[in-house]
Amino acid sequence: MDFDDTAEEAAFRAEARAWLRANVPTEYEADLRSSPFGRIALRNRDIVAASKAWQKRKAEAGWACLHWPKDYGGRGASPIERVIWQQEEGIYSKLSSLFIVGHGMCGPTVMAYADEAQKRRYLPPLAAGEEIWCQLFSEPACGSDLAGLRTRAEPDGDDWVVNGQKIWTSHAHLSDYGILLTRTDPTVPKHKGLTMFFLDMRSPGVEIRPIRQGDGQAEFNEVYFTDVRIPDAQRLGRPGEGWSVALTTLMNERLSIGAVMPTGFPEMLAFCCTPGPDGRAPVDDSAVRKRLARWAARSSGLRFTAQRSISAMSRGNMPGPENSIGKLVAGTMMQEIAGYALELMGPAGMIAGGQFQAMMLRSPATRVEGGTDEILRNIIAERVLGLPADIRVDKDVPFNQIARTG
Amino acid sequence: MDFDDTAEEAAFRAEARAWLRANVPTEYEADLRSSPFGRIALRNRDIVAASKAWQKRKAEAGWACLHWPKDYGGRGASPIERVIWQQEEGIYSKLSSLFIVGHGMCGPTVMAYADEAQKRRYLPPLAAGEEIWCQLFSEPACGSDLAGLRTRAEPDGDDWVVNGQKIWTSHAHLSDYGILLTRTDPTVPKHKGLTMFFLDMRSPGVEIRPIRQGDGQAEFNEVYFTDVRIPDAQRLGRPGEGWSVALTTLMNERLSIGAVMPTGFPEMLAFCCTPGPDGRAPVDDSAVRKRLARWAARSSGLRFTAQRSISAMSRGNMPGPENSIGKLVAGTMMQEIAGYALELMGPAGMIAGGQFQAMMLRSPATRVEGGTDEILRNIIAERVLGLPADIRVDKDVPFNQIARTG
Amino acid sequence: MNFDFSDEQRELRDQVRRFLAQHASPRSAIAAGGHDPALWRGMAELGLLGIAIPEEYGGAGAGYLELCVVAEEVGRALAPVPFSSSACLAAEFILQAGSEAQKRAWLPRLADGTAIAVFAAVEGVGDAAPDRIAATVSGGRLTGIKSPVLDGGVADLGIVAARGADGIGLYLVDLRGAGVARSGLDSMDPTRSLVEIRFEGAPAEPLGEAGWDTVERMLDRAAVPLAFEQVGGADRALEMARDYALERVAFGRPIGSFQAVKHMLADMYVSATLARSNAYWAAWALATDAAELGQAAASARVSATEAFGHCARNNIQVHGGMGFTWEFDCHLFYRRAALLATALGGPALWEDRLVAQLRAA
Amino acid sequence: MNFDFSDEQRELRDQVRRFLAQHASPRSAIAAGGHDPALWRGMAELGLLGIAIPEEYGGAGAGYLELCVVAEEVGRALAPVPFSSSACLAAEFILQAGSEAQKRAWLPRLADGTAIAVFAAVEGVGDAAPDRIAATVSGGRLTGIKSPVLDGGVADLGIVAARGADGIGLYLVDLRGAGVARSGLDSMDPTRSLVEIRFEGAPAEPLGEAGWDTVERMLDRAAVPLAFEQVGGADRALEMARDYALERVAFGRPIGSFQAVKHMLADMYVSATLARSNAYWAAWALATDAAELGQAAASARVSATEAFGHCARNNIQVHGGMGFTWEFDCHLFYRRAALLATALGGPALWEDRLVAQLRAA
Repeated sequence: MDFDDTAEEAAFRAEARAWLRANVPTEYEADLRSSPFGRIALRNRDIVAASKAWQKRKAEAGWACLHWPKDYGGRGASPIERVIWQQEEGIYSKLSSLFIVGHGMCGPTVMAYADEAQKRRYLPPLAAGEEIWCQLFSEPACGSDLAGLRTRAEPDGDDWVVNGQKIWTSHAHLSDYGILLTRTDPTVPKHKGLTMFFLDMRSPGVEIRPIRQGDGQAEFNEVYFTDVRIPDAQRLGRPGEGWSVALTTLMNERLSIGAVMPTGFPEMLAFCCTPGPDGRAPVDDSAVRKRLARWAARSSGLRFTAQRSISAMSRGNMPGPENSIGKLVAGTMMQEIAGYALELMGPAGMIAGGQFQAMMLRSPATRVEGGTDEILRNIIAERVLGLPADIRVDKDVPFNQIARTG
Repeated sequence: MDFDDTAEEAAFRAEARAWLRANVPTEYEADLRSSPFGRIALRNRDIVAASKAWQKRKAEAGWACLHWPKDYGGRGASPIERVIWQQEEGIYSKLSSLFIVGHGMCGPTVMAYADEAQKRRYLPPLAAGEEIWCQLFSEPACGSDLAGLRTRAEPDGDDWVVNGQKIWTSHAHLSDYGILLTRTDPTVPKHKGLTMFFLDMRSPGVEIRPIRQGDGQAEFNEVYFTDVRIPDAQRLGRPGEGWSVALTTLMNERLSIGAVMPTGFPEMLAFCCTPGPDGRAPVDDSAVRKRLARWAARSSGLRFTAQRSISAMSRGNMPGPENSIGKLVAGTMMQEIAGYALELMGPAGMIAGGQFQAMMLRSPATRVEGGTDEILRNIIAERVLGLPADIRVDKDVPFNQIARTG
Repeated sequence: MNFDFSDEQRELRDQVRRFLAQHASPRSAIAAGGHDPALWRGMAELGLLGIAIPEEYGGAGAGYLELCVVAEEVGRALAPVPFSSSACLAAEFILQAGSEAQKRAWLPRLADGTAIAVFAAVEGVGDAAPDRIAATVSGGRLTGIKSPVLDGGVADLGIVAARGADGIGLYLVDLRGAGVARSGLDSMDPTRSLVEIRFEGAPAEPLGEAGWDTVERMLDRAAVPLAFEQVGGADRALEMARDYALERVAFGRPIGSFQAVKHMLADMYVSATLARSNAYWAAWALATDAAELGQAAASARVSATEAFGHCARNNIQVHGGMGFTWEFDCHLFYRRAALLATALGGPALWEDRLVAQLRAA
Repeated sequence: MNFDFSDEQRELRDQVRRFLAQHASPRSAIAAGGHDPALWRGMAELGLLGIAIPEEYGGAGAGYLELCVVAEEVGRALAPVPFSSSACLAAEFILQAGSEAQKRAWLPRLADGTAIAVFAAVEGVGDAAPDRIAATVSGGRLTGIKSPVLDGGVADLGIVAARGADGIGLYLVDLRGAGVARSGLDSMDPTRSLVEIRFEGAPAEPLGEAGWDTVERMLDRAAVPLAFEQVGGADRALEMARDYALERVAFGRPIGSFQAVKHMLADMYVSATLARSNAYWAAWALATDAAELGQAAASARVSATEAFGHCARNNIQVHGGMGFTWEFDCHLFYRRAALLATALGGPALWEDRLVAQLRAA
């Protein structure tokens, strides 16, 4: 058990560090550090332009999408090298949020299912941040129950014609391409009638509308499809195989390990240790200490659980569903922390705009996006502990005969 | 909204108080007050004998089973009069724990299903504490899923012959009679093949063994039936109707309102307010105050929820499943309180025998007996909030084709 | 012995519920700065604003139980009006502590809705406490900064805690008068306004005798209807979640058939019920001036804050992604829960008050 | 970078697990007063009792990581032996603070199991603290009462905290010698003995330099393997619950198919996993004498206490009525969890230590 690098790891780290020292856009450092939870803003430059520029610079030097093959714009690095890179990139990784979905989910899906020419066409610009991708899976009527989606794709000559609506699509309005899960056969059970495509987000009939959130932000979009034509050549996997293609996509989500979800704990610790005008700090109160200690232990528990995952990966194990722990714990913890911070402020907690107020309003989304707390507990129970799946009443029923909302 | 008695209520209270003042066995008062949670012991007299004597005295004066008809040993009193009686009887009601099951569940079932001669034979001695009754429902393989019971009763001439095993039977070893739920037809779905009887607990073939609990006590028994013969005349309800008879029994359980489950809060408050040798009391610590306040609010919440139930009853409403709240909250709360008290004691908490140590060891049973926390949440969700029942895979399946443990 | 509201009080509740269902629109009040003057006038016309104010001062003279009934409905409807500030707190302060002249001057106007009054004690971070009050009154002039002041953006009269010759006391200040400057703050609950008020020699007239004890006794009284407002909000959040759980289908069945959702809702019901029972106790204590009012008020407040927070949070969770959109009302209840949790002092203050009462009892 | 036990350490774990599965029988130790001498001898023969004691003092000289591996298995098997007292705490105290003569006198005997040593600091209710220690040493003689002393019923040597000429210090006392009287206490966990020890002029020899700081540093070191013992118990309780949930059928299906049970188990897995990760951190800090040892040890202790309590409690709940019978082992884990929660000081002590470290960091 040790945190030291092997000789190879140390060499890799030195190389990364040297390149970073010479190349990171230090002009954004202060803004990146002070960005409140979930919102990155730069004073002097558009965040999209800055993100693209940084990604491009990394790609040109071979530091983009480290674990992808070199032929597709990556570096062919090991998982542990990827973690080292993340550690060294540090605060500047905040500039990559625009690419997380594309690099983490769309790219691997394209890599697994597209033909060679397509891979050479689409992956390098994706790696280099020249083109942005989004993922079009969720729908208003199906959140946790993804396979219940209704967006139809019907064959028409060499094309498919798509009609329907997607929701919760991050960065749809900035995206050049998207991967799209559709229903191509409603007469078979729901998991069997799905097909995956990728499409040009500027195709006629695609309409994007931002979703205004309860916290006033708009991080996600609704995307409407009206007679949108997609060439059959942009199908990923066979017709009816869409569910297993989607599972590939979602499985890759879990590969983004090593990164610990924000919990609000460092902010809370700092807040509690800061004395007020009367010289007393919240931490002087034993009720506050009790809660801080519990959160501290959960926080370090998450950090070292991630470390254990990295070690498991470096031994060749796939990161498992046990990583669902991270979001499950972090989401609830941030909501608790924010609520308690507001309590400690007394009536001043009613004033919006502070970091804890922002966390308070944003944290409910964390507990839902990318899998609700309840779905995550199911995943842990079923895939880690081996408990039976929930009873499924819709499993062998043709999709068009399943009960639906409303 | 007021806590004052109406004129009639005040008169009834005065009468009860006067009788009690003249008749309560004050010689036990100190012992009853100091009895630790769940264990009543008298220094100078056998608790069973003392309980029977007190019950007998009450019955002779018309103060037993207040809401039963006079013909069967009761008083024909209103629900609110019953509550007033409980309030006035106070600490001495601890002497009634031996009769709770008999008066609260067996008696009402006999009253609803036995013939007139049986009611006149069995109910008055039950009311007077001369005969003790128990309830034989649960089995090792069926706890929450009561209708999954397997004890067989097969007709043989004018008798039924019973084989099987019951468990969690309070006071079986002290009981004269019991009500017994059996399976008489395993070829029909499980709720449809049950039949209820009452039997003499001294019948040949009945064997009673105490269950040693995790806390070292033995409040419950296992009861084994080997070719026990029960006359058909002691059947309660028609063959196959046992489930609805049992529901009558269980419904009556809820009538024992007004009584608030013990939570350990008064003991905890006293403990926290008692200064140690250094003059400091736990309550001087703000972390302790925070928890005390939350428990205090839950505790008064339970008390006044019970008051609201009483008011609803006095308006003629049946007490509903919302009373499940009491046990759900009290059980968890006692476990929390006991655990925290032990924490506050530090290593001295490791020494068994204290009141909180006893609570710590007993409270897990509270969260299970008479309905687990999970079953209670289901009851609240389904019967109060109107949410759908769990999906039942065994509903229309013949009992002998249902999956079973092991 | 009857621990429930009377038939007349239940009728009042139904009437207020119907009225608010028809007229209260939290969303339209957001743009208007957190107040709906038309709704306020409507409530005044129904006699709701002065429901606990004696008839001699222009009120309906109904009583505190009725006040609690209305407060619960205000919470349930998320009504964008300064009911808790003006009709519950300020009216009660003036009624309890005011001189005859002050009562005659202000209570009729609070009752008919032509004046709105608010309580201004806090100065920055932390609950109000004597050693945290820097505002001073000298020669009848108030100087200092109060922030945040709930509903302060729409108020005419301030009841301001400040340090005078005899120590901390309460003062009546005309907020439309000289020496008063308000600046708006961004409110966690945009259906209720929040401001900073800067007093620079504003004319101030003492309300009652000085002493923080008096203030605390007043706060106990104001906490009771506030707890009802929270209970109303908790109940409505629970209802919304229940309805959605019955309607929304996933995996071929209503999500309310999954135990995870069922049990979440059962727990919400439990905390809402305990809060309601404590609130009833406090209402009884307030109406009868019972010795246990302090304990009952603190219990109600602790319990209601816990319940509203819990129900508002889980209401969003049951709604999933939809619960997080601006279009669904879930976030408005969540925001209101956060606002009311610290209005009149945060949980720690009420927890400590409750334990102090238990020790004294 | 490898944040896991090595292959050799995992092999050791498997070996110890097999050995304990075969030989540890908590139930049979209950009648014997909370200790199994045969098991203790077997562990000594395998070199487990002196696994972290250097070879020069008769130990295996393996290291702290190995000590933690063994401690986890002791917890998982609910082994009825004073491993945490003697092999983890006392051996480490003597190794860190003892004179060469003391090390030579005692470490070989602790390693081969012929002597058992325990820590005696507490005197009645409350965690050990300098102002709560009344026992005194004067002229090499100890007088005072220590209660409760964990594993004290089977111990030969006491490491006793007492007030001497230079303040609070630790003293070695032969518990089989003169001036020592023990009386048994009823233990929450009857597989571990608990006694009161009365010292009346018992010969006492100083161990290391006086000062409470030293004691605290020692406790940090002893807390790490103790956390592993808790993690082992938590993991086993989770496993038992999982297995029962798969096996027990109700309503025609395994109870583990109900979300209420699934999610309870998922939450147990979460807390057990967080505790394990913290324990690994602390083991690394102990093995490398890292500056963050204090923080890591407190984190491990806080996390492990929470996890073991949580898992032991819910294990009973999953087992329903069966979980509450004497025959099922559930209550033994629940009792052990309660015992270990306050051994070495209760949660509040470790929470405060953790926060103190965070503030200093």
